[in-house]
Amino acid sequence: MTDAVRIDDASYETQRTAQERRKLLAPWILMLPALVIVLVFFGIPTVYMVRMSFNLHMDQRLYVPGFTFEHYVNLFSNPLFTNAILTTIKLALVASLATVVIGYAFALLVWLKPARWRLLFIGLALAPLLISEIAIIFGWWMFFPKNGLLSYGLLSAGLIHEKISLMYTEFAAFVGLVYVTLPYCFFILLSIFDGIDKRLLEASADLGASPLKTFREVMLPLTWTGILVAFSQSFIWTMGTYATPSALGPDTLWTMGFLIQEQMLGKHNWPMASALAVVLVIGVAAVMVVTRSMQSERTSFHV
Amino acid sequence: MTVSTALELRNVIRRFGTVVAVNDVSLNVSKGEFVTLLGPSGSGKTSTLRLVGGFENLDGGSILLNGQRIDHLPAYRRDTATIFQSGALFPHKTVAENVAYGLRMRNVPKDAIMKRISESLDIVRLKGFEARYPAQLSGGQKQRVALARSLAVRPAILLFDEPLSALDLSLRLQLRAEIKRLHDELKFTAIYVTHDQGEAMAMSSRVAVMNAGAIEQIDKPETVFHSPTSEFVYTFIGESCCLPVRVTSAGIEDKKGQAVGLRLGERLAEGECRIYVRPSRLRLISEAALLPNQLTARIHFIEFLGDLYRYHLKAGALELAADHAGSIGHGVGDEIEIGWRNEDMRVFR
Amino acid sequence: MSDVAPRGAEPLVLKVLALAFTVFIVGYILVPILVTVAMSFNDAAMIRFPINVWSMKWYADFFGSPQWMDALENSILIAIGTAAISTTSGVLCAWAFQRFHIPFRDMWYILIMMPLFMPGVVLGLGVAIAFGGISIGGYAFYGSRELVMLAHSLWAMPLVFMLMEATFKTIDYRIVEASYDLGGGPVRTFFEVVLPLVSTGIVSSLLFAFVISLNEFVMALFLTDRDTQTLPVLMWLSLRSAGTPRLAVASVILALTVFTCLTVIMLWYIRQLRKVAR
Amino acid sequence: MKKTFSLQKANRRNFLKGTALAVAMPAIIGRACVSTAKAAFEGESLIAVSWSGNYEQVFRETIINPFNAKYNTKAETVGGWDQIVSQIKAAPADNPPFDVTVAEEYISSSGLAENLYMKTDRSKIPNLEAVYPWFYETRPDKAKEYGIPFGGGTCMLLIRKNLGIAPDSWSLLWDERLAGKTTADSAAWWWTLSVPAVMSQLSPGLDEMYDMSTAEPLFQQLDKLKVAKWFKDGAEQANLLNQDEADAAMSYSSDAYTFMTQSPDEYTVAVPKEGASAWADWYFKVRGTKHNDLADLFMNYMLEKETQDRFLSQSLIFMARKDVTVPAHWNGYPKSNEDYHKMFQIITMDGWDKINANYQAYDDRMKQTIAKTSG
Repeated sequence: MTDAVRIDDASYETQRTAQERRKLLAPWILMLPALVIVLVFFGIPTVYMVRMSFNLHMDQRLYVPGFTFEHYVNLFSNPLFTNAILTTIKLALVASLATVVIGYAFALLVWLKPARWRLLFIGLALAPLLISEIAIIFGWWMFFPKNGLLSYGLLSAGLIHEKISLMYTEFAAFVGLVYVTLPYCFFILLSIFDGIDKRLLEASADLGASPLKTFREVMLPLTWTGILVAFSQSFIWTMGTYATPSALGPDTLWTMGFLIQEQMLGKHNWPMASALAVVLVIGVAAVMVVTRSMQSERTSFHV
Repeated sequence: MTVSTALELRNVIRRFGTVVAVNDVSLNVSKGEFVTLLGPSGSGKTSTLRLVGGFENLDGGSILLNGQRIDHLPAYRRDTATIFQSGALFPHKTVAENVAYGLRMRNVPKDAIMKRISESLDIVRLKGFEARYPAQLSGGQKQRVALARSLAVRPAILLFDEPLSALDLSLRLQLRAEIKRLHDELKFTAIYVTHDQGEAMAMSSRVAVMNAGAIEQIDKPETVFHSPTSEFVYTFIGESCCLPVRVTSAGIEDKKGQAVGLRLGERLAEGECRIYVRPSRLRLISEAALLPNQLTARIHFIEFLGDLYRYHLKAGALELAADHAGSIGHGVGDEIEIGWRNEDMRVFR
Repeated sequence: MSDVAPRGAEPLVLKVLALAFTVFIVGYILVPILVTVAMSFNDAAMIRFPINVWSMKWYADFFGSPQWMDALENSILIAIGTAAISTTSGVLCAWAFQRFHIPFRDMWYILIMMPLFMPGVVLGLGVAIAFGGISIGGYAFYGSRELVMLAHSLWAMPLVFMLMEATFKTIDYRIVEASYDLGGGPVRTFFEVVLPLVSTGIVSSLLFAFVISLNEFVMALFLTDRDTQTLPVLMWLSLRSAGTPRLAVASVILALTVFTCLTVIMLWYIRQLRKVAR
Repeated sequence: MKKTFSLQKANRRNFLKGTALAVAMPAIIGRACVSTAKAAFEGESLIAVSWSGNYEQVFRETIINPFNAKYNTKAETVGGWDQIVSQIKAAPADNPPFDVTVAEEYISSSGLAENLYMKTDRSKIPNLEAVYPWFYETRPDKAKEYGIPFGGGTCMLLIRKNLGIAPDSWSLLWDERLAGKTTADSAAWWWTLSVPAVMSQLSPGLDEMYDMSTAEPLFQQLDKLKVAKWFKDGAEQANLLNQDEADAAMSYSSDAYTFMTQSPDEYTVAVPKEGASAWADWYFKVRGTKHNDLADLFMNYMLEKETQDRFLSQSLIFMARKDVTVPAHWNGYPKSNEDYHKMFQIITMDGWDKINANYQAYDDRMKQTIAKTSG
């Protein structure tokens, strides 16, 4: 081949810088479509919304351009809104807790069952994700009330003698909410379980630990971060959902999502609705930041 | 630089944070040469290989392949081919598709690809496996496909990244011989990374022993084995016993300051030093008496290794082991004489 | 000796518990689905149990109504578009996160995930106000299916991104390196090696995006016009007045659309699995 | 394939619009000439928003379909309610989501404040001559030039038949026999609030509703209700009744009509003797509509006697025309302009202006009532 090596430093440099520029640019080119969607179709409307939350609301108009903190002041002084914030957090907390418990048991069950059941269970867990929220509400609507399937079934079976109703109770709202968030929780936890060596259980049993003790001493510590992540995911999710609790729950279950909808559409008060949305989104972002930091801890723990 | 140089590393540096993984490494690989990078984990051998392959960025120095600078090129524009530890076959492609992959990327015409697939599979003795998926192959077969895949593109240099370490012993030996045979036949240029000195000795034209990111010694396997230039190389290649001693005017003491029955043929300078001997080169009892270096030690315990017995011995604070074919007629607790030749001993300060 | 007895008893208790839980969870998930399916065959106009006369009347009603059929067609078209847009953008973005060092990584991550947690009414109105008046090359954006697809992608894309970020972590990176090593450039490697390796993730992403779009109704309400109104929008509007079994039929049709896709994908996946696995 | 089809549709529509403008000029100037109008608007589309639910269905069957048959047009209707104003506002000014919208006083008021509607050229709607003056008498001047009155709806009292209680007074909602078995609207709470205002004869019309201080006693009256559950929309109301969760309801004309027709033996419905609060259904052209002339034609058609008769035959609302044929199911249909005044108390647009000035305070107070009255 070549007898002497010739290194053309200038051409090497240009090639190298071109290569490095390509390397620096590549991630941004890949991210471009997603960033366009987020920045343009989320960023701009968000800026509009933030701006909207400072507008005035008067004269029967949806909004009047102006600048006021009135809506934020109202948001944190009017008991209706402060209570709604508390209700939303409380509802999200309890529902996420229930979701995590059920989701954990479900994921554990699927993990322990032989593989041939697995696909079936996963299909089952996907169902609530795949069905429209309207259809889910509608389904529970026909199940809980006096002329619903539950009451009819129990009556036909002779277990009760008068029609019963669980409709429009906090219980019904929880049942609906958990139904909607369960799949997210389930899949997060299942992926955590899948990372655990099943032989650990045998090892623990071999060492004489009862199943309960094995659970407490082995399973719980191993899945703890997964539980936290699943919990915060459900929490974020339930914060924003409003249709299900409002359709199934009692009259006084006023959540932030419900009030946003009501202010925006029913009361034609866009600035107030925007202020509520801004606060909701900030809350969600805060939870996400915490979740994110927990997730990175988890990965570093695993590696 | 000569005509036959295939790969040249010049003062190559690679850092990970504050750790210097590759520290000023320079290396020439001639065409057709099989150079092994040998070293413990963390010695920088894999990093060096990945720098050549283009999977890591250089922090200093340069890399030349066939006289052209390549260190700025991405992996896919370098004429190198790596055989990965796990084989790294494409699981969704058949054996034939795996082998064809690199050729397709180089836009080789279709009929030429077909020809080369069959050639390459022939070479690694996997004819008839074309339609199988990697999941249907054994570990050894996977590695052979990986080899065929890399050979098919006829790279300027083949890079082996501990390709046998995931296999069991007998398979490892078998494949090792196979690679050796292929190299003899095809005369490809290769860098081979391993921590297994057996592999290094058996296959290499030259062995580069790496430690802490730098090449300690590079030479023919025999030279590296027989004439290690550093304490690290000596201890890393082959088995050795270390006798840490202090030489005083009165004689030789162990670390605790107790005199030990060590009699050396050559006089050592006073002060602390470490004397190394290999268990296979030690002679016991009667054989020992004729040799210039002798030590009286007590048998601590005895291991049976099949062909040999290994005697673990203690003399004061010194510990060493000696191999002997057959029994010597002494048991645990007995004091015996050990001896060795001058050329079988190394002293490092 | 003493620890033998509890060891024998506890698994039995656990077995019973596991069985009870299985029954519970299967029942829980299936109840609203079965109730809806049953109700869709109710002949009466009212939704209550018991169902005295069974018929396909409301199915005939649904398929006979051009309004509902158009809406179904719109829904499917928009869902396909959303799936395409959000899967492409989400997958590329997740790959960038996996493959490259990105400055302010967490900030971008949160930014990309944020829309997923925005109430639909806020997103819908926001997008409508911000983009309603814009037309590109004489083609009005407002009311176009494309705008709804993009709006739905605000929910679907983060989900795809999240899913794919996790999926990309599972691939053996050396296989990707092997492709580079054999001369496959980034683009060819991505299509020939990376995508096939994460095909399950891609298919799940497509499905999720499709489903999210198919079921979404609040954003669509603000962004569709006469020609592009979707099925859930119609359902939502009719749910606000008296509910009839037609709603149940619409729910069943929506769910059937999803399950058909799912079945096709499952079959494909199982075939794929047979091919690659031992 | 579908895609190209819809593109063709759009092109054809534009093409037709062009030709319609060119060919139909004389027809529009001449107006009311049916045969030319038929040619002029052939294939043109028009979207009218009607109330969601049964009203929408009746609207489609008795107005939209015959209209299309007569003029060969492609008019459609979609249901709407509280999102109407926001929907128009959010859409670009020159491309509204629909061309004609229904509006009662609240939607009229907030839509007019936002300039979302177009004035009506009375000369293009000759049928306005046959309309009860009541509709205009209950409107402020600022609104009279906009839209046309089509009819109106009213609050009604609905009671399950087997209880044997006739729905003859609003006070029944507070009756011990119905304690814990009633339901009323908590979303459009102003109708609920109007019930005690109708019952009290303290001030003319519903005037006591319009000031927080005079409304307080009305709220206190509501505090004494014993509801099974408040409803937020028609579907919830229907579900509460269908599921036996409630036996009596403060209902609305079109919902009540649905219950009556779907289960004629189950409920009895009436406007109680005190009269009832009511709203007028006006139809507005939406700003920026591209189907201006067709919308005029459509609005005039809505006021034709046959149209009004057809609609009335399938509903419980009251119509705008004086000369309609009253169906048998409508007991006590008002016969004169005075009857309209006596029977129906409108929450007026002026009233709405006052309520809206204090909306949040009303809403807060109503939420207190809801909190007090639910379990």
